Amino acid sequence: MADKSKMTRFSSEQGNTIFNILSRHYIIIAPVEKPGKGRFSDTSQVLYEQVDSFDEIEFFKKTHLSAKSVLLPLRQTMFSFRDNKPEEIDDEIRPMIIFLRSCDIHAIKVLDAHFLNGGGYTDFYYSRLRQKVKLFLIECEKPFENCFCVSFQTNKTDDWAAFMRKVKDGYEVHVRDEELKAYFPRNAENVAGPRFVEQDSCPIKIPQDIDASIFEDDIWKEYTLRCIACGRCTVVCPTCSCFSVQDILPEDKSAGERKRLWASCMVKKFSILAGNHDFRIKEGDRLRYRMLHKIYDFRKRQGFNMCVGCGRCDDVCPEYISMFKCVEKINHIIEAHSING
Amino acid sequence: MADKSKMTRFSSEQGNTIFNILSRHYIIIAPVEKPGKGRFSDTSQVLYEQVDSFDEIEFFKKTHLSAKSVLLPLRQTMFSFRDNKPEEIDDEIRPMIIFLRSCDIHAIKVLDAHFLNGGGYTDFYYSRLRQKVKLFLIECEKPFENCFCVSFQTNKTDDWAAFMRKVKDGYEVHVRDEELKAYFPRNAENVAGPRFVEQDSCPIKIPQDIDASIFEDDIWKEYTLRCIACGRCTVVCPTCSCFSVQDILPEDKSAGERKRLWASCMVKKFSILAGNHDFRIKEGDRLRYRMLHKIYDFRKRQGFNMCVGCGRCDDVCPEYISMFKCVEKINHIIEAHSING
Amino acid sequence: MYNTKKIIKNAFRISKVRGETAIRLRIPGGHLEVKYLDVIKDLAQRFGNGTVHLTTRQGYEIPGVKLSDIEKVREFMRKMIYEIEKSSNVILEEPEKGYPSAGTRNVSACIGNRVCQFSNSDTTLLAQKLEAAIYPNNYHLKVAVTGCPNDCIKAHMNDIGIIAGVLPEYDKEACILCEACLDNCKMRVTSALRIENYRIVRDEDYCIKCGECILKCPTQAAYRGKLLYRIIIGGRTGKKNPRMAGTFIEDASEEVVLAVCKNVYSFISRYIDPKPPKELIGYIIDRAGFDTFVHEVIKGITLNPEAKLAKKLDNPGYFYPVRK
Amino acid sequence: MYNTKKIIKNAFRISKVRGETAIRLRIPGGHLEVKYLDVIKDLAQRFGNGTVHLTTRQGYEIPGVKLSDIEKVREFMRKMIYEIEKSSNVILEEPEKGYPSAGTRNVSACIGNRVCQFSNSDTTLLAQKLEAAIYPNNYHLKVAVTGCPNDCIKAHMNDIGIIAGVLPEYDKEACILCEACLDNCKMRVTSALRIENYRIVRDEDYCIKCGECILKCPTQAAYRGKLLYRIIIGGRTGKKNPRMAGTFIEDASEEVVLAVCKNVYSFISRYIDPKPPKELIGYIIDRAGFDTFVHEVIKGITLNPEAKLAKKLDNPGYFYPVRK
Amino acid sequence: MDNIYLPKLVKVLDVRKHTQIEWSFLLDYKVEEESGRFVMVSLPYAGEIPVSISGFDSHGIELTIRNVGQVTSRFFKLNTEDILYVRGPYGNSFPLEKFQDEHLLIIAGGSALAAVKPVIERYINGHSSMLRRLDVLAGFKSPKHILFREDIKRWKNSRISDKCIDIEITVDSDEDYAWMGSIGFVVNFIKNVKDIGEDTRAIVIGPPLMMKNSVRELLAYKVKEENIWLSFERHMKCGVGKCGHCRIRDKYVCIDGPIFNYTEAKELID
Amino acid sequence: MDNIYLPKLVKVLDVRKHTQIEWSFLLDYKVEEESGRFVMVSLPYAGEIPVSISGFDSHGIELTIRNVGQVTSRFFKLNTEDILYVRGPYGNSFPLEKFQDEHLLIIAGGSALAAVKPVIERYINGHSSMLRRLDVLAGFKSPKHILFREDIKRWKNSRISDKCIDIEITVDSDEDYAWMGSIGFVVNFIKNVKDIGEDTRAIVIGPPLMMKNSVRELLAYKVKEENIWLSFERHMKCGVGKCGHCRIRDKYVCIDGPIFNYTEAKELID
Repeated sequence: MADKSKMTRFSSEQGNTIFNILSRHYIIIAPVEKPGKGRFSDTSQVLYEQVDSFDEIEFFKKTHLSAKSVLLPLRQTMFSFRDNKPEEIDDEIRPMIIFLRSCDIHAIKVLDAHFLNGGGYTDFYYSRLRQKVKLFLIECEKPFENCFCVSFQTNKTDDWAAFMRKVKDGYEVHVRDEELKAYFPRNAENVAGPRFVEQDSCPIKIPQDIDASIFEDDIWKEYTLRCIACGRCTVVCPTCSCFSVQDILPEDKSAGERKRLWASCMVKKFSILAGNHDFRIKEGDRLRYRMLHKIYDFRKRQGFNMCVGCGRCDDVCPEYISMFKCVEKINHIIEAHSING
Repeated sequence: MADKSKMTRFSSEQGNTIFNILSRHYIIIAPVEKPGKGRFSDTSQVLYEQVDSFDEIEFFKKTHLSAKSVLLPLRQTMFSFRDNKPEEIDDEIRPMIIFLRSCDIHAIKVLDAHFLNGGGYTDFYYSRLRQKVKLFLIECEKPFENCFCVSFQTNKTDDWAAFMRKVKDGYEVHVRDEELKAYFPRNAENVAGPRFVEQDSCPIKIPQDIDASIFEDDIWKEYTLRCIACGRCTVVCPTCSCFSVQDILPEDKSAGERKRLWASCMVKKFSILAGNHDFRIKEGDRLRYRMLHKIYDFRKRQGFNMCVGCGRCDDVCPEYISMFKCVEKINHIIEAHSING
Repeated sequence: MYNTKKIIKNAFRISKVRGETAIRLRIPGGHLEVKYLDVIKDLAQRFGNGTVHLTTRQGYEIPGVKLSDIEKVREFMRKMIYEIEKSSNVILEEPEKGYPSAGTRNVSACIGNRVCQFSNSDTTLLAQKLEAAIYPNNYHLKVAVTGCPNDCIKAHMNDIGIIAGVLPEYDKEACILCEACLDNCKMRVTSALRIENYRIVRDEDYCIKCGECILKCPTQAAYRGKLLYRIIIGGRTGKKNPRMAGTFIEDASEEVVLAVCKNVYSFISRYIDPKPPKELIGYIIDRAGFDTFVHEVIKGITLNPEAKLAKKLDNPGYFYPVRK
Repeated sequence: MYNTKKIIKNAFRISKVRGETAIRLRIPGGHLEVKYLDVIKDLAQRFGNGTVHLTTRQGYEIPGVKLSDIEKVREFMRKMIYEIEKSSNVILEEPEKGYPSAGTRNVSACIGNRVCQFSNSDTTLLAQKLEAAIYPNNYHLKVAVTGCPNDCIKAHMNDIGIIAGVLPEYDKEACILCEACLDNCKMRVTSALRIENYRIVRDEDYCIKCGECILKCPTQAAYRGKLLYRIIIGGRTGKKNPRMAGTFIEDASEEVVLAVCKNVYSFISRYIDPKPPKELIGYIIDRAGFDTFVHEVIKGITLNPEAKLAKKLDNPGYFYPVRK
Repeated sequence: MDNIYLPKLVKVLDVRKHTQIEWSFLLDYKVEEESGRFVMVSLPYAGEIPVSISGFDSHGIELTIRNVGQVTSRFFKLNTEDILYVRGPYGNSFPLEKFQDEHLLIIAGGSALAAVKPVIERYINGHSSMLRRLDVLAGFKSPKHILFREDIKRWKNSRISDKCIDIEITVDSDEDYAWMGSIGFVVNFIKNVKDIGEDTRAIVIGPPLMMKNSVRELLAYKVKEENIWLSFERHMKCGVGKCGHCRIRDKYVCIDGPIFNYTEAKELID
Repeated sequence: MDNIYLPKLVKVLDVRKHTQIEWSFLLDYKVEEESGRFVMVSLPYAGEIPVSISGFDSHGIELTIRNVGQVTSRFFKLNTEDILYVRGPYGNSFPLEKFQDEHLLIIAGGSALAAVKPVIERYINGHSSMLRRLDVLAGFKSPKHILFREDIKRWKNSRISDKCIDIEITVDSDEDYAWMGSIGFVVNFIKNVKDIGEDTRAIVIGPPLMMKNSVRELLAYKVKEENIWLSFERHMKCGVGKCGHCRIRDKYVCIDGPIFNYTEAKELID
């Protein structure tokens, strides 16, 4: 936990100076509210974007998309086919700072586990980016709608290079990372360290063990009637990381590239084989597949939950399908099964 | 005025018997309310029709059309052209009883004056029917909307063969006509004779003298903007009696007939000459022509007003043009003229 | 969190504002006793944002209602929706759950003959009878009743449009040849009248039964005969082929109108493509064919003698060009 | 007794019931603050028969009001109509006399983007701007605004229909080729999208700017660009030639929409046949010609660069056969 | 009771054609000579119209008819010996006693000349004993519209014998340049009438505007109002003051006219 | 850091055509013989797919490819000496140690036979020393779908020399009446396998339904769950447990499979 005495406070104007220097060395990526950029007309959206000042940052609203696109771009070039020979593209990757809430920092731990070590293979592209990233913690004064980070124990984190809080007319910051310390003033003040949410508005009970009996339950049929397989839950999820691969000729017809693109187990063709055999056609089955991964399957493999309780899937589902409600139903089934079976 | 002691009362059942006998000798024509027969859908209308019982008679509502159509049918055959020779059709004309309010009895006096003596000529067809008619007075307990009979002194009349009043479970009647007395019981009772309206809701001042200056006034231009020349005011008027003449071949192509049909000075072509010269094209001029006839021109010729104050023209005008208001305006003009001029 | 499909089926809308809904109220035929305005106002003030939207189908939409308040809202409006539907003889069996379905939309009607001089019928009353005949039903169907061919309710843009007409009767002996009917029919309608041998002759081939001649006749020589309806079908807007409804049955009686509207549902249920969320009847007829439609819809109906079935369906409109 | 023409001009109706009128209230854009429901209720209870009719143009009609009460009614509703119009920036100069004109009807609008996910604009707001631009005016004109080509307001049956669209922008680098936009456009719209070299290509010739691709895109690779309107003209029902509005200008800006609607009045005033009581614009264009209409209506307007003028006017519909 | 509406069957004795559309019919219908009156003429299915008597003859009356309507077109199919329905005569006649020994100016426009023709004939045939002087001003639309050419020639010839008769025929216009006489509206020729003054008796007959202008001109020449007579043409369906069409204010043209003294006529605003 | 996604350029040494749409490619790509593994094969713009190794050879590996998709169709344009992109091999292999001296029953459906072909070859080439008995049950849709005809002929011939080998080839149907062998689903021929029982080791490979039915039949013959192995085919984009497509519950087919013991496989519900 942050030591109060290590906190620093600076004004908005000072912040501009600090930012200018910092941004010579780091790309700074943080939540920004963009009016008119919402899906529906005349709506705004809170996004992760490169910012040009601290003041631009939206500290108080949950972002719609997570920051995972920084580490796993929606479309990422793997290599080019120049002269028909696969060849990595040597883009210079600049150091980055990402402003994240506790849950989202936990989400990066999930991605790390998967991409850096999972199955004995290291993902070259993820790793290359990840090394350049420093995490700036931002706090949640109270849980947002649909959040259940406490239940998933992602409400708190110590895994950050710096912590920053927006206050009236300025900022409070606690820098831990040695490299970064140089950029910030050192005027130790007696201000509070990061505050973490301590109580979910609706705590979620994470099932301990899930056997195959859950697969037969009618709830998935119900979800088949509700879910429209739009994939938004996976797109906004900070831990969903599936991808497809496509060879794409750029518009200038120069060397083609093999790229990876986000994929979603909720969307058609995810599990389709050439010859059109698909292993999960029904929406309910896809939802089950996603849901169990988040709360059980990943944990079985990696020892901790994939879901970080950020609630973005619930925020975004056009059908108001709720992760919370679904887990509740799974718990009911398990309970009923353990009593009857 | 009716003498109370001459009144007779009988029940509805007795009435049926009386009616049956009476109707062997007389066609009985009286106001009847006909549902669905209104101009607009799902509306009723109170009409003059031959009735089959006293109970059928609507004693309490003003009729839409007056009874003039009995004496001056809408289409009346004048003679036939059998073998190209004009020949009167010798329809037997049965004696008739018409139930009328005081104003409508006065209206018949207007028609009589016009058709029986006007200009030294007697109208054969009118006269033939008129001779067969006996008038039954019905009373108005209070003035109907738009009525102004008191102003025109048509609220009272003594010119009736009998008076009949509908009361609870029966009728009160006073028969004066000697021929008719035989049909009604003689049980002199102490009931009131016909009551007449004594006060108009809006008394109308009838202008005494109208000179040509009125013709130039702008009110007629205003009426041109309002009046749609539909002719309904003249159709419903109990004293309007203009007609056209047409030679019509019946559908069975037997001998053709010369017929007269109601005409209206409010309607196109009324005053048009062959060669299309029309003497009154503007609606306001037509309205003036009609209006002045009712309240002045007829009186000048016949010594009493044509208008009987029944208010049917006001009842029926789709543009809510009001006789009452028009006369009011005329009075204003005359007044202004007598002051200024 | 919320089962949107159930919410929508309950006639609530899923708003663009996350977590919000809009209450939709049916007012069959568009006529409402004002005592309900208190309830509507309370709904908007307690649960909504203090505004209402008057819909083009003559319902109310009360926006800005939290989805989390839906249960309270249902309870709050339970009595009102029960009573309003009851006045159309529709008994909501579980009014505490809100409307049982939303597919079949509020049956709308022009102001009708309670006020309008042109209307040949009490359109609100017929709308209410139709509501009783076809609601609740999950199939998407828009039905509108209009009092005359002026079609102020835009029945032509509905799946089923009912246009009230009147057979003008004519009493030659009351006709004074003023030609008001004739002139008007020529100017405003189809010039269906002519004079022949000093009487008005109405050409049945051209008369659209608007009743204007009756309105114009000063002597009421033209008067109201049978109330007859033109049933038009397949009107709609949309992103593929906006088109006007075309005549299905001319001069139908009220009984036939009600029976046809009921039967349309059995046609829909047999021929609808279950895939797109709500295939409109026009598209179903496109696929199934007009003959099939006619066969299915007039099944078991004895047409009144005046009724004339269209031989083909003409739905004038346009297609947005579709890339092949 | 009563000057019907003035009464009608004051937006009161002449009822079929003798001596009665119906109060007509304008609710531009159809959105109403519920505080006015009290006034409406009082009007109906004090002066009317205790009912209201919700009109298809999103106004209120309060029936059963005595013509003799009209002065009292005007006084009673003075404040409300002043305020409602003021919220559209229309200042009634003599609100105590009621509405100054009735020819230009209530500008109606679908529920719009205050609630509806499909709507590309705040239709009520645009309706209010239009009200400010064109009301009061005695020429008969029906204008409706709809938020997307679904056209729930049935703009196609209005003299002028405004259909809000959005230019979908596309960020290829955010597209994960899920094909949601593609499948949806094919199923529900015009199949204007295709995949070419792993990106979505939108065919401008087919895209109707409904914005559905934006709604469906999970990553918002498709996002909202310019708000563009399609102006359609000449829609109407009626007893001669019911027809749908046809495209006049595609992809117009809001400024152009407002300017065009204003200019339409000068076209009407120059070319209307003064004889029939209210010649609709479609008929005027029939007589004057579409080229004349275009010339008159775009006079003095600088079209936004995207705007495309139709070369000819297509008003699909049908004619009731007219006896020659 | 007499039925005033029942017409009599009358034989056509002769047809005289003045112009394409103006013919005179001599009818076997004897009535007292009262110039200015009219009869109601009809044929089955054609309808009935009022026609001024344009001549009194020992055989019967002459009617001059203009073929402008539904009814009249039927008359133009008639030949000698054919039957017409006639009733009347109706209306008043010119107050000849008022002209006795006075200067009479007759102004006629177009076919209205027919109605005044018996008056002219009367004076042409015996002028010196009856009038101080006779002026006839007759205007027609164009040379081809001129009626009663033979009669007019005869009237003009009578001038040679009687210096106190003046007959002026004018045409409104002469597009064919065939006309050798005066050109212009009749009203413009009033100024040429000799000795016009307050005692001049004037008959004005013709289209409404022509009558209005002529009267104005006459009054300008100080002709007294009570010395001017007009003959009104109105729509009539009965001829006997019942149908109402010809009423003007409290007067019926059919029974109170068609001839009105100007003092009366000036109040008759349609 | 190694980039696991970068393929190597590999030369096509030979192309062997079994059917219209099933060809084998001999690649100049030398790997350790581990039957059951797969490589990721691609061509620029065609995309990358996992392909089981159907043969190990001193020159390289053999891949048998069915021409059913966008990617594969591009391979069918390749000739000897052309270049393919290859990376791998990936995945696990058949647990040959568990078969040592046991009765092994291989049930293969359709082109899945390719993945198990190296196992068969291994035992055909040196059976007596390794197994108690080998049964191969291979089913194809119809006679014209039969793969590896030459190999099968060779395997069948080897039976003559080794009574403990049985090769049964069936077809689902034979519309052309050209087939002299067994007709019916492979599952129906399990009953003909000699000495089937709880100790029988079974490899089941083929379409999902065929695998499911075969396992049910094997269990009915008391074959122990832990003696049954299945090979899974799934959509794969990376082959190294990253792309997520082949995940089933907590397993990735690419790194935890493609071969799963039935005790494990039965829990793997898609």
